Amino acid sequence: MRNLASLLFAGGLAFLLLTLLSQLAFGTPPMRVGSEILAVAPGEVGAANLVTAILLGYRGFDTLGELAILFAAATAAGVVLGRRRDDARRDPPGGEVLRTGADLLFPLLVVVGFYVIAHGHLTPGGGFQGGVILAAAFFVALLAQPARHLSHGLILWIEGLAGAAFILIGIWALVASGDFLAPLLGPGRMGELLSAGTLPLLSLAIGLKVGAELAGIMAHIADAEAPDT
Amino acid sequence: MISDLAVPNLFVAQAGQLVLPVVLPLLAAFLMQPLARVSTALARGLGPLVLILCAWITAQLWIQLGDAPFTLAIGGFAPPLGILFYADGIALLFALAVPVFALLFWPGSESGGGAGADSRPGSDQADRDQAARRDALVLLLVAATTGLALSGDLFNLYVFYELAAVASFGLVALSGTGRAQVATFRYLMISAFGSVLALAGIAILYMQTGTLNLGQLAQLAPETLNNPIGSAAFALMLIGFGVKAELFPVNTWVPEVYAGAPARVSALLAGLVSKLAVLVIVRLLVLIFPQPEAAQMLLVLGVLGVLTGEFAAWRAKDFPRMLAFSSIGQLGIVFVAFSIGGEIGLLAGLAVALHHLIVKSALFGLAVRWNGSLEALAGAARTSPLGAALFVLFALSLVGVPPLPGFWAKLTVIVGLAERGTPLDITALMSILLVTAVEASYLFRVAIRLYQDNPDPVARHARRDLGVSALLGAVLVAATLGLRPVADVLGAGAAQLGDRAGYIETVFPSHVAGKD
Amino acid sequence: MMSLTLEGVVLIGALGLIVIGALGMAISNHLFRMLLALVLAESGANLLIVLSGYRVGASAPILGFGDPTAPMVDPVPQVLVLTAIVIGVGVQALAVALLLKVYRVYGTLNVRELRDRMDADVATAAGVEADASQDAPAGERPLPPVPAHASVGSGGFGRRGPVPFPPQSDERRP
Amino acid sequence: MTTWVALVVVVLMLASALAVLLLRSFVAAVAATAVVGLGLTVLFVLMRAPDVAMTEAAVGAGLSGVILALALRRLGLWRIEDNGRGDGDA
Repeated sequence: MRNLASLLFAGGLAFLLLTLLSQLAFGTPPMRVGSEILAVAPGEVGAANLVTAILLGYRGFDTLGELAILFAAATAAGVVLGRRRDDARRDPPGGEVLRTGADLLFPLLVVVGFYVIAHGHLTPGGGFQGGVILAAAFFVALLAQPARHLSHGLILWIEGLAGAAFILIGIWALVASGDFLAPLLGPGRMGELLSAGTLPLLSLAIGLKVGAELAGIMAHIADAEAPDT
Repeated sequence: MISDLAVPNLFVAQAGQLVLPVVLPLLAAFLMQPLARVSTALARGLGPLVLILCAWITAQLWIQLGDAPFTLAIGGFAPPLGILFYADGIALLFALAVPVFALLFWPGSESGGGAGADSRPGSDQADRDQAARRDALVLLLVAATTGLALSGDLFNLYVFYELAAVASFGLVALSGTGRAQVATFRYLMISAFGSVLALAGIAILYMQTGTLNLGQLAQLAPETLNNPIGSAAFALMLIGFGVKAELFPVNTWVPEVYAGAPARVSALLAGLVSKLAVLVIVRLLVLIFPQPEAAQMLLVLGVLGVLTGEFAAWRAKDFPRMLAFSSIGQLGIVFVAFSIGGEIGLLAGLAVALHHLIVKSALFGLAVRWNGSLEALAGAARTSPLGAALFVLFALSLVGVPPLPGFWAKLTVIVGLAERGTPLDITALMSILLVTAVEASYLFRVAIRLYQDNPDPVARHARRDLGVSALLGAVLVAATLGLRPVADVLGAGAAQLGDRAGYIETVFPSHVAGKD
Repeated sequence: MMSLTLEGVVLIGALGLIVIGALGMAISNHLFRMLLALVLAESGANLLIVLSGYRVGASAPILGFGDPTAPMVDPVPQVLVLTAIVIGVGVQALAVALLLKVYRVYGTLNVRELRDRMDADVATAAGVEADASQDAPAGERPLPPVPAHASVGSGGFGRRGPVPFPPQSDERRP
Repeated sequence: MTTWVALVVVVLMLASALAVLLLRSFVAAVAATAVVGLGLTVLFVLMRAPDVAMTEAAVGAGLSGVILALALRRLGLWRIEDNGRGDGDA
């Protein structure tokens, strides 16, 4: 009965949204803000990847909020799961193949992660994507050798300092120019690795913070006790 | 691009510093856990210190920059491109209230509680970690709610709303009982579903207008959003942002969460966070959706909230749940008030909202110790006479007994409804009068029970919680005595809040009308 | 209703995901499936936002990446979606953490069983420290996938739960 | 051409989404969620959003799947075959 009502409701919702949204002119957006940003961003921010220019420049404050959300989620997960027990039941270590694979994969993923972070203002990619890859590297190591003691303290320091670095760069701009997170150091030569002012620095801070955050969450979940019999 | 190179000084009040009350708590929250590993005392003091600093900065800016609304472009990018903070009287008032209330209900110090952290066996390190996480989450909540008060960008509002949501999930789960975790999960699901709808609403708005800046949206709204599509977008965003504002269909999480969470967290959520969500909805209503359909939607949902909330409160068996349901009802009145529109509606809405902020926070402060069933409260007046007296004061104001501010707030709502006088308004008016009787019935039932004879009453209040409630009670009495100036200030705030043209003018001073 | 265009197809996909997700959250009777349904709905919303910036025949918003003369799609919604995706995964991870805790306490995630056990918990816990229930999950648990280690370490967990603040007894139940 | 690719992907995605609700095995349901994430990635590429596609591939199809699979193991739901205690009422 309840299911039937839900089905009817969902059907109604779908119909309503479809009839309303099909009136919208998808494919030809008005682009009031978009086209203006496309016009001025290359000169103002100096990043070839305009998505990164907006992510760290025009809407950098959103990005800070997003880092805070990820941090809040990791912290809340920590609150919920508590500190993990050192003698908690763990998965058995992965087999020889997995361990060897992990030993090969780990440095590769780390390098790729940092490459993606460092080139975020030039090509697709950037802090978040690189951070996720770093977290994946960490996770591969965890998977291969669950018993390896993960330094939770180190993760805390990385996530704390990386987040602080983002904000301090912003406050530096506030002191230097009167605007929080204003672009500093000049746009530089478009297309070079060291260009786009403070953007690569922000990208690095994001990458490290996201990586540490996600790694922390995964470690928490992975180290939660396995269900006992 | 960079506006002012001449005054690179943090110690001179400039609009740019208005980001600090948002950013400093974030910075402190990020550093809280590592710091706690180094020095517990330092970590414990950091939170209150930062909150005091934030309140000081906001007050300083308010005094020096005056009453006229001002904006602040983050990153120095010209208005529609970057993210904008918009500070009018109401925004600054809330930005000031956030750190103050967070300080009043700061969960950290359990000095008066008798049994501190030492009452439980468990490793010190784990306790310290947990305390640092809790402090970090409160700071994140402060940053998020301050941002909600100030931000003038639709998506930025969404980001801060999500931050407030995620931080409050963590705080609600703090009490660690199984029930609280289940309640938190349900809360998370409802909240996340609301976010999906809000995102869909934002997508529709962006599709229609191509901007996210509230000022520019207000400019474009009459021609692009005064149609069914605009109303649908408003409905989606109303449901989305309504989750935290305890709006009718999406408030099913409220009783379980407030009953399961630590009482001080409930005080913050019911008092402060819900008001900021309301402020967001009001801004959207005033600036972007002035069409009558939007107000009607709000009115209907508000009336439903009033009725369901108050009747459920009447049936509630324990103190926190009663407060939670009553909170749903009161916020329903807030929505009804704001739906009236015009200066009187905004004034009424602000009055009810601020009144509820003070009263409900204080009552949840009392619930720190009175967290059991209503029956267990019998005779509590003997052990805690001041607590019982305060409860009676707040109950009287909540019901709306004449000299107290609650009466004037309710009266303004009723006058506003009667003035407009459509059948829907009269229905709303009738239901408000009806629930006033219901409110009186259940609140006085509790009051009578407090003064019953009972040889074995519940424990007395900790000095700190009682002090906070007494302080808020004093504020209430002061507002009663100085009703005229308070009403004048609120009236000015309401006028600014409702000033659509003023908002646009402040955001785009020289009529940089964009592309049209 | 509309001719077959990329926008139309994607719009149907986005709405379908949102609606299927909403439906799943409403009717599934297992908390984990509810979470999966939420993931679907979030995907739909993200798709809708990217769609709102799509421009027919335009190139990606990266200089020197495609045809330099073509117009570019609106980059702003893409940024919003990047933010939304990361927010979504954070919320999802937190939800998983909550589920783990709920499962540890009650031994089930099935909505009906959960309700029964919460009621039973209230009935039996009169006067008993509520945390004690964490030690005694119900017997009918599924077998764990991992062969259990010999170490007996699960005894003390229940009493070492997070410290509530302020100190309070667990009597706020109806 | 891209429209047809998109059509196929959307159909596949919606079918997987329904499968998430209908499959009794949670492992299969998580796998279906990851398929939706992959479909989303393809659509983002078609809509000229390489950054979003990259993020979705890393997060939606990868990370989120890993977290969910990890949760399945910890929740004791990691079993391919259905043993009758099905929870898929949907």
